[in-house]
Amino acid sequence: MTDLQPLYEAILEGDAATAKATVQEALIESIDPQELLDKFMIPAMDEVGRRFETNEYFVPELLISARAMKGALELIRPKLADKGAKPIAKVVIGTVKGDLHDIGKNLVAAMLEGGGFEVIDLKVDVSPEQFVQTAKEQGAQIIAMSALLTTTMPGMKATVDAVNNAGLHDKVKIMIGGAPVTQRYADEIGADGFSENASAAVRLARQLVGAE
Amino acid sequence: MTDLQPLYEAILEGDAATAKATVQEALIESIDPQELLDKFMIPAMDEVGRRFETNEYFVPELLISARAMKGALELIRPKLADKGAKPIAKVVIGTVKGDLHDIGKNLVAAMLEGGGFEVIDLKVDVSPEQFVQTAKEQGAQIIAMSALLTTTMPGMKATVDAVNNAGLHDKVKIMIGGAPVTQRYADEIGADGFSENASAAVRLARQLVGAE
Amino acid sequence: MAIGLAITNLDEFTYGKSPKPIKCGRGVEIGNGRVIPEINFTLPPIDINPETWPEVLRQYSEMITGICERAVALGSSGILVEVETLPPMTVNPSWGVEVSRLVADKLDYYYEKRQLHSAFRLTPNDTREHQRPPRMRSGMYWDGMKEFFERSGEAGADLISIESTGGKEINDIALMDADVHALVFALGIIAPRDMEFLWREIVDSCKRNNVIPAGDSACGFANTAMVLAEQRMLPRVFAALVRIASVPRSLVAFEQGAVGPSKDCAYEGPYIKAITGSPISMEGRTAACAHFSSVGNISQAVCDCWSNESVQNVRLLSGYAPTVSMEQLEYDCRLLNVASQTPEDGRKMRDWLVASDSSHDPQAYVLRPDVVMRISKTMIEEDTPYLRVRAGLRCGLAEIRSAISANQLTLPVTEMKWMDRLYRQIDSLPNDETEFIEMMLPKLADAPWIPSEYGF
Amino acid sequence: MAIGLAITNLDEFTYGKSPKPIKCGRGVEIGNGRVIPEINFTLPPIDINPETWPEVLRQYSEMITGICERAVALGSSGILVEVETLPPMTVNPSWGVEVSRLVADKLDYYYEKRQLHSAFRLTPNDTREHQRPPRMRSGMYWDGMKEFFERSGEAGADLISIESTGGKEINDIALMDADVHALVFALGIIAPRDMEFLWREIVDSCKRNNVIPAGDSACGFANTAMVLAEQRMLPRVFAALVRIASVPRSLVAFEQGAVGPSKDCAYEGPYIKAITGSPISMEGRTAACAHFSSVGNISQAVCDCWSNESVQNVRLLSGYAPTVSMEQLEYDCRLLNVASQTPEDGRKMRDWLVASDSSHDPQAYVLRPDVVMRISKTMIEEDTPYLRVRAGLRCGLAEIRSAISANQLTLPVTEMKWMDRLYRQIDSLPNDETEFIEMMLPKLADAPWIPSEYGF
Ligand code: B12
Ligand code: B12
Ligand code: SF4
Ligand code: SF4
Ligand SMILES: [Zn+2]
Ligand SMILES: [Zn+2]
Ligand SMILES: [Zn+2]
Repeated sequence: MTDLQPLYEAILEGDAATAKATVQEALIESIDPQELLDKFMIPAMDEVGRRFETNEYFVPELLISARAMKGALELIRPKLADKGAKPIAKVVIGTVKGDLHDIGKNLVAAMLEGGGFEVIDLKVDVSPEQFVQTAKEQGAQIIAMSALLTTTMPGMKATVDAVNNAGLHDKVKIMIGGAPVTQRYADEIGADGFSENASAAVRLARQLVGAE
Repeated sequence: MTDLQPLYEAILEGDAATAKATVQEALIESIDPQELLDKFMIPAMDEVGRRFETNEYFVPELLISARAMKGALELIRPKLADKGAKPIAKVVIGTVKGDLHDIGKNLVAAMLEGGGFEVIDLKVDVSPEQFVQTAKEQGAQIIAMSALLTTTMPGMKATVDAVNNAGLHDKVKIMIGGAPVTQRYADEIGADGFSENASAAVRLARQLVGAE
Repeated sequence: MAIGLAITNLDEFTYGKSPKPIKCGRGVEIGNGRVIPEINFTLPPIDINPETWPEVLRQYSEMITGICERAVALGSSGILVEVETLPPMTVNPSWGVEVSRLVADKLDYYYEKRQLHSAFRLTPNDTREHQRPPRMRSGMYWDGMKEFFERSGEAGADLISIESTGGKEINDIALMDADVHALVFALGIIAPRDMEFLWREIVDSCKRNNVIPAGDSACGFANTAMVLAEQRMLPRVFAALVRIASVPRSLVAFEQGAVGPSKDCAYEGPYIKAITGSPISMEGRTAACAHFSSVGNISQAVCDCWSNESVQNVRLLSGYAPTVSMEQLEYDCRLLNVASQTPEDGRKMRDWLVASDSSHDPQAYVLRPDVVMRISKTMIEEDTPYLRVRAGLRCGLAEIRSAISANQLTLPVTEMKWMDRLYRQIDSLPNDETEFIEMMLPKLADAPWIPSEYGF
Repeated sequence: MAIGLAITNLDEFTYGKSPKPIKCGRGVEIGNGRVIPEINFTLPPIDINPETWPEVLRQYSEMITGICERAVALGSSGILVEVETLPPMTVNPSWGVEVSRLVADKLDYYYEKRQLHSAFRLTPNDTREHQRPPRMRSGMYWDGMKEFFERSGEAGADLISIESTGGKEINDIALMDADVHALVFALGIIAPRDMEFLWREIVDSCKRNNVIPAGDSACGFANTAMVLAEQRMLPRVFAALVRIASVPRSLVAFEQGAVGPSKDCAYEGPYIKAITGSPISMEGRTAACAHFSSVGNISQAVCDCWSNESVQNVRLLSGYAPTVSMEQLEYDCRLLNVASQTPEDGRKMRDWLVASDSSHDPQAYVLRPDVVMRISKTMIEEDTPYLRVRAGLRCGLAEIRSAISANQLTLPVTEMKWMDRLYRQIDSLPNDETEFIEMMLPKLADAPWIPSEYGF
């Protein structure tokens, strides 16, 4: 039987080729894909997350592991029983109107994907209307907005208002972030959550959809 | 006839004794008190104000001149036709609940008095109720509040609310000040005016009662 | 009573080093060679009441966490953290204790997990003047203060300070009128009496609780004058004299058993250090967030801790303001400590700090280490606070006068006439304290104070 | 093309002095012996639209008045004021011109009435990336920028800068993956092409308007990496290499005619100064309000202007934050200028600034004046930006490596493995630029950029 420890290691090290090869071999040997996921792949990503939070890993390592995970996942997803494979929730994310700072937003998006969410990335300079329309069309449970400029922060309030006016706020939670944003500001404009950084953003998203 | 230039000089120099003596002599010689006021005393205080604003005079000089003015004024007031002697308006002033910083408030009070207002000084640590009650009882046109602590600033809002609740805001204008206070804060809580310093406070008060 | 200065050699009067260093808290040494940052912080606009209390605690937690994280990231060798309570926390000491405990616990955490050395200075307010005229030795305010001192151990304090206000009722009047006689009565007669009473209590309480009595600040006296001078409300030369006049008062805390570091906002610190040898905390350009001043660099010349005075927890572009202050203080201390690796170089740095400010303003000039030593010496040759204040004022004004003649100090033209006015007032102070008191009591009969609270 | 360094003697590489000083504005001299403050400021949270416009103007007026008043009160010998516009003000240049004019008029007023010397740096944004992928040489954004440059005289500018972003599309990818090849493509190939295009336009426009072309900042490249490293998202050693890699790009502005002072946030400034001899503006601990960094002191070592980067107009306990920054900068400059009254002493101060930071972080280490000179030299021995970047990276990594061996620099253990990774990537850069381009183009086929905008 294939030794599966290398799958764990490969994801941890961000070695996509080895990760995929190991998964393929295991599938040929008819090993339960659910077991691959639960015993090796998810624990590997958990360890990646831990290392990132304790500053042993940097973003490039995080991203490369996430890519290895994604590659391996694509191979087993068709074989998995439906239950395990469904994303926790759909998130529509973007930077607000006028704001082009997207590094933070990209990290949050990557971490959300790694954390099991389906992410619809509207990229930068997103108007309130675009947020609302996409959330509606895609049946998203979360709208996530990022702003780095104090002059674009009001775009967050505009979006919250648009969500309220569209009668959508009972279906969609709104989370916000970015360097100048604070919990106080979130409260003030009626957003449902704020977090300081990308890891906390995943925890927050889980809380908002009641997954934690 | 008495040379009246010394009256001007005495007020400018804060020499209360000379100021009073000159006024007394002039009154004996039946010089028109209104002329004393308009030609010598008020111009002297105007010059004091100018020197203070241009940093030639400091507070002690301002206060001592104001005292000389007051002494001289007490002598001529009974002889003046009513019209010239009425104060511009009544101001109730104090520091807000919990705040003991009163130097700024004292300066504002002194400048308002020098500027022709009647000032009712409630001193420090004044509750919203006290402001409202005194303003009502005395028929004041202005409530002036000072706060130096960020933790006591909310007392200003409480007082504005109390004035509104008492249905008094159509009769009384509210002005606020103190180092942490801003125009923005004044707007936020519904105060009618804010000023940075004591000289500007007098101009503001005049504006608020339409005297300028 | 001190007979000589603790520091007699100008070469040994420098930053980071004091004759009586202190060990405290979690591995912190003060005055033993290195300057350390003293970081202060306070709430943004918020009402303090039972409803907002959880938010108050959250803010303190946010502030101290940000500070510790930054100190660790910059590899700080140790920090002094001050919490100066806000009045409701002293009136209700349980609140004050809760906030302090929260901060102390965080410091413990960062010491254990991240090896951050730290000490914690707790500064309860002097709330006695919440009553006007103030009652100094009884009543609910004084009871609250006493309770707070007694619970300082429970609160996790390593050091206790206060910015006491006894005598300020008269000092306020003196400032408004630039009246030297009232000033001397406030700072030479009644303030020292209150300091003696108050600091005996504090030192006793500290002994029982194993906390270090650190020192007092003449903030309500001399910094009020400084701020007013900065706003061009008072002549700078008068503010400089108020600073000197505040020294004998602040010294009383040390005579009663305080050991330093004196309070950051006690700009009279250099005098205290010269006289007692205790380490001092100072603030200057890094405290511009709290008040502007004309002593931004010179205030650093002989400091042992270097502080930001106080900053509100507002969001700046990089992060919260207290974290920003932490970074600035740490870099400033790094620079001082690198420069003082040899005594000659340390003195060079000190002298640059001095030279960069001392000619611009008499308030800066009277912080020159040599001037401090000369004025301190004439003061401690006298035996009572009154005579010390008188001697200090005489000497101080003479120093300023000769500095102006020697072109070592420029004074705005508007202040020139004040030199003579102040001289005449100082010159007319009698030799005899009793005579002075008898002269002043009737003049102050209408003032908002209670003479019996000062033993009259 | 430069063949030798403008500064060849380490002793002459110091703060306040540069081989090519500049006179500008209202009696200001830069790089001629004294460091002067460069003060920056921006709006607090506010939407910019026709309705809020009066409030925007009020805020700028409040900020610049507070700054000038404080500079006068402290007796400043001269200040440099920067207005970095916000995007709506560049997209709509009339707004930008109005704000700038307001500031310039205030500076005129304070020059005439209060003898405050000042110069005004105007920094329009690079708004071209408002379109994604960005169009660099046409379209409404580029038109707005060109109009703004052309109206810089009308706006009252004495100097023009920009923080241009050509090539950032690829640099962003490089940062996320810590990918040296993508980094070199961004900073060695496409960014310099855009700089050449852009700065030719700016310099031409400056000539027509009698404004000084000052310089560009690799802020969007290297400061992004710095901020990410400070947040522990990227290895510090990688961020240090990004800084070095940004030098050839920023140099292009000077090759096109810029004369300095380079932008405050261009921490690559020391390289620019060594190579071109132009004065530079720098920022460090005083810019903690804008971003935390590990170069708080060393960044000051060879500066000619000293800046706070940017602070919002928020109220602190003493006054507004821009006024607070003004005070801090002025005191810092006073100290530097007192210390440099003799060349030996100035170098002593410089060396302390350097020593206090350089061993803590590779980003600080590569700002050591001697290291800067060595790396700069290897870079300018090459003829093209690509080869310069490659040479700089090689030399930089070798410097860092030997500093670690010599215990002159400590690196967190978590970064040690990165040394080899980065070495391998740098080592595999081909000699031939065309070969490198051909290698990279297919890899970047899906990236969000338009190759033809860079002449491909
Ligand atoms: C990189 C950068 C740029 C790059 C952007 C590159 C890019 N592709 O994003 C460039 C150079 C293009 C740039 C341009 C500008 N910038 Co810029 N920029 C920065 C800088 C240095 C770092 C931002 C960054 O990427 N941080 C790293 C990321 C990882 O952190 P983050 O974004 O905060 O995200 C984290 C958290 O906030 C959170 N988070 C973020 N989003 C979200 C969303 C949700 C839902 C949640 C839960 C969490 C969350 O998680 C993230 C990961 O932990 C900051 C300085 C600073 N101190 O932050 C200035 C800064 C934001 N920029 C500033 C300015 C002024 C500008 C310009 C206007 C400059 C100019 N005058 O031209 C332009 C504006 C362009 C525009 N229209 O948006 C100012 C803003 C000032 C103000 N008044 O608001 C700053 C603060 C710099 C300063 N100190 O002055 N900038
Ligand atoms: C003097 C002073 C004191 C003295 C007060 C003496 C007195 N009799 O007033 C003493 C020492 C007692 C004191 C005590 C405290 N203080 Co105090 N104090 C100051 C200081 C140094 C100067 C204030 C002052 O008098 N300024 C001079 C006057 C002339 O200016 P002003 O008050 O701003 O007034 C002008 C304008 O604002 C305007 N104005 C004022 N009022 C009004 C009203 C109207 C209607 C208008 C139109 C205009 C206007 O006109 C005035 C003249 O131009 C400030 C520091 C600072 N940077 O301001 C701190 C400061 C206000 N104090 C502070 C603190 C924390 C305290 C204490 C809580 C300290 C403590 N922990 O015990 C206590 C609180 C006591 C209490 N319950 O109020 C903080 C506030 C921090 C915060 N979070 O809010 C400050 C900012 C110091 C600091 N940097 O930390 N303080
Ligand atoms: S100096 Fe400024 S701040 Fe320091 S404490 Fe006094 S008031 Fe209290
Ligand atoms: S460094 Fe910090 S601030 Fe300076 S400008 Fe870049 S972002 Fe733009
Ligand atoms: Zn204080
Ligand atoms: Zn920049
Ligand atoms: Zn900048």
